[in-house]
Amino acid sequence: MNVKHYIAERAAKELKDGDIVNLGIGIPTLVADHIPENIQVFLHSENGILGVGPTPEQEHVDKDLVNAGKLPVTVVEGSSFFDSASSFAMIRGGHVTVSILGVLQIDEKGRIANWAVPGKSVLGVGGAMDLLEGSKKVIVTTMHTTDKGESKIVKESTYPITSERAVDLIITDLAVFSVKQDGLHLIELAPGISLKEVQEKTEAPFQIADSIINGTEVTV
Amino acid sequence: MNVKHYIAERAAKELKDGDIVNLGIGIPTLVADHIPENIQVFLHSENGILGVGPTPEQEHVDKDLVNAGKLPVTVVEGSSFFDSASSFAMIRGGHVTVSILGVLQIDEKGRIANWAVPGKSVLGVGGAMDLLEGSKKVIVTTMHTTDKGESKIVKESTYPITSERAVDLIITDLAVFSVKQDGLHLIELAPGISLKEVQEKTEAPFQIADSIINGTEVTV
Amino acid sequence: MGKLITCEEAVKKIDSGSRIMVGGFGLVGCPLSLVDALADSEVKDLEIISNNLGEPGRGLGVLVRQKRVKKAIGSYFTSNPEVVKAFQDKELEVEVVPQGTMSEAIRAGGAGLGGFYTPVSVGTKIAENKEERILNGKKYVFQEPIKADFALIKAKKADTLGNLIYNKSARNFNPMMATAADTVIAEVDEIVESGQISPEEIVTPHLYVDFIVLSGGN
Amino acid sequence: MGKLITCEEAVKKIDSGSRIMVGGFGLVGCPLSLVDALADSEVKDLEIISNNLGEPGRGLGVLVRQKRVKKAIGSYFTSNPEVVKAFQDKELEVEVVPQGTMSEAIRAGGAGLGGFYTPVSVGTKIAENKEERILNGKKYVFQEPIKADFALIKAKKADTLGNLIYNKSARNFNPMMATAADTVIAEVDEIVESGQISPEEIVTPHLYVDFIVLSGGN
Repeated sequence: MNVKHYIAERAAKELKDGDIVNLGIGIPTLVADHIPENIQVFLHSENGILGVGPTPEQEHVDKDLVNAGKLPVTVVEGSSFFDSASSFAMIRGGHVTVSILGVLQIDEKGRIANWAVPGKSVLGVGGAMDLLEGSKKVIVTTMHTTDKGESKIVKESTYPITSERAVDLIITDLAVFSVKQDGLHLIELAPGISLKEVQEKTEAPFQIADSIINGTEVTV
Repeated sequence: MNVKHYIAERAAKELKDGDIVNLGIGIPTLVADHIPENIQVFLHSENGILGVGPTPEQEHVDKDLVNAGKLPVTVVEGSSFFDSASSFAMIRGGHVTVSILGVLQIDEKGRIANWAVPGKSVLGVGGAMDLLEGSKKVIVTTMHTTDKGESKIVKESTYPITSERAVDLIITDLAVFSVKQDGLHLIELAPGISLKEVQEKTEAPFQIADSIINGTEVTV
Repeated sequence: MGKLITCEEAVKKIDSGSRIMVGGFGLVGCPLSLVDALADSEVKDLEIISNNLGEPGRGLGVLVRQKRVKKAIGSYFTSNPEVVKAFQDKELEVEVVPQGTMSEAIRAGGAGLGGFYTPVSVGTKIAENKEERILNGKKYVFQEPIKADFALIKAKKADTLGNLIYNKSARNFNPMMATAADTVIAEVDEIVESGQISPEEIVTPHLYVDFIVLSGGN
Repeated sequence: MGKLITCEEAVKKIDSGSRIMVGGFGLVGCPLSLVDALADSEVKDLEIISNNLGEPGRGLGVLVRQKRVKKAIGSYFTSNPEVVKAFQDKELEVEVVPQGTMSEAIRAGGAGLGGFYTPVSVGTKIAENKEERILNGKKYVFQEPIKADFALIKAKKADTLGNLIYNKSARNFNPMMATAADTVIAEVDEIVESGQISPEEIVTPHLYVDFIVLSGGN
């Protein structure tokens, strides 16, 4: 399986029956393909849809029906449409259960940067800050390192942060970290990945769950 | 004609084609019966209706369709229903053209009291303050004096005011006053009413329009 | 998902001392079956957020008569003389908020805002203890958001997921209250299959609704 | 009432230097016929409030290419490289507002509020010049309402009075913008007789709509 799909599949396992889920652009979008069959979740799109369905065949594309990435979508049974103010009231008001977002960097406190590049003028933020602030739970899905091999999980972010709010879970191609009050906790290694590799490729300090130290950690 | 209907009819003459109109309880409610046939106005009810129609016959009463006075109403063609927050957003946002309200007292600046009695605890305000604050134009319809013969148009209100905002026009059974920056201006006498009577029954000071002084004032 | 429960099961979730929003403009749009079930329960010391407190012995007026209401927040209580009497007898605490400010504050509660500035009530007795601020040359008062432990609302129709539509002027405070409480229980006249209400017509999307009860059901 | 006019008549009402809200999320729900008519007019120095500025040479992107836009307020301009270039060349002033804060600020403008506190953007670069305040132990930033001289919006259907309904995700910013401008011009695909849209379904009541134009009409 493609490594991005591996990350998406792992993230999908965090979802529970009845969850209201907002998926960001990139790997998060792929999560929709991996939702376990025994649960029903509802995809929220901040441009005003609850109940986003699969991508339509070319001949069924409706120009008035797109997701927040401006890509054509469909809707499922029981869906609803609403205006942007109502949509963000849902997000900011804590009515979205889980948001799964992409990132540029994550700092040692679990705060993320995913909207702006340092030194450049800011010309776009979209709904990133709203989702991070308002969602009950935030999961980050990302490649562990940049294309240049640099750790994306850093002591201090070199990019402007998106929110003071830390995310709850970080899922990469190498590992899963839980974010707690005292920082990052490595709770899971991807299949075939060693603790040593994660330690080498992670700039930020992190604690290691007992299950991994004892070698009893089992990949889900 | 009943004197209250006279006041209501006079108020109805202030309305213009296309106006969005909110009618308070009491004499204002009667205005609906006197809207000139050559204009179309739309009645707004703050409990969530645009396009209120006449009172239904008993057998057509719908318990879910009432006005802000909790009395059964109907709706006209092109009406719409909305929630209370949306309804008051219309009012506060200046989208209601004219509100016609009843009063307990009016002070010399044209500020009204119509919600509370002095010395007593306040147990109700409803939408009175919102309507007074937000409506583009506010017309007051009232008997000139109380049942005891005391002037309702006073120098200083003995009742708590409803808003710092002065009303625009005061229509009583005796006269019509326009409210300007410098206070009240008597602009019209009711048929058969003398300037002297209005002067005797009005506690607040007011200026007199030239047309009345010259005797050229013609009742509409 | 199974959001459908009985009125009795619904009120069992509510403890004494709870802060409860109840929809309706007087009796219109008030979830009367849920209120009746509350009246048959043992809960007391309730804080009720509702535009009014019903009529004597009707709607929320029943709870007033039973002395189950400790405090009421609303815009107009004068229409129920028993509320006035309970207040005078110091059995009931009352907080009066202008109707537009109240509906906006409930919306703000559901929308995660920290508060807002409204021009309504500036310079009046109601604003006496409120923060006043001049913005762009105009006076405003600060209003905090209003939230609750429970919202008991009334809709015309639900689908099985919990999407709601309302009936005429019975809509009033219900859609905002659906957004502003930890647990939202909707009383409806009819339940249809999911997909039977047009996505364009849905007023309250299902994410706001925790439980559904049928009017007259028990 | 006669709210129906042509796109040409509509844009004649707009002077250079106007502050204009334009509906849409990208091209979806953008009143493209009105934007085209603006492109054919002589107006310039416009201040545009819209989530984006279209795509290169499409939608509002046409006005950017024609250098008619002096300032833009929105949430995401990066998707049009010509906007980025115009900004770098100092031909275009840009103000970025988080999407939820922007939609709420437009709603607040239409609702007569003086501003509100939102937790979104606290502690970020975007909040650097904003008033921060702690309310009930949580940090918020103050946001002023957003209003405009004109709103150009897109709906699916109008009745002759000006009541509007929208289509799917093309609703987005349009209903709020309809409330927050001095003059509101709605571009629609279809006009029906008054009474042909259910009172329960109407999203924008006619009191918000000053003029109606037909999509593709001129």
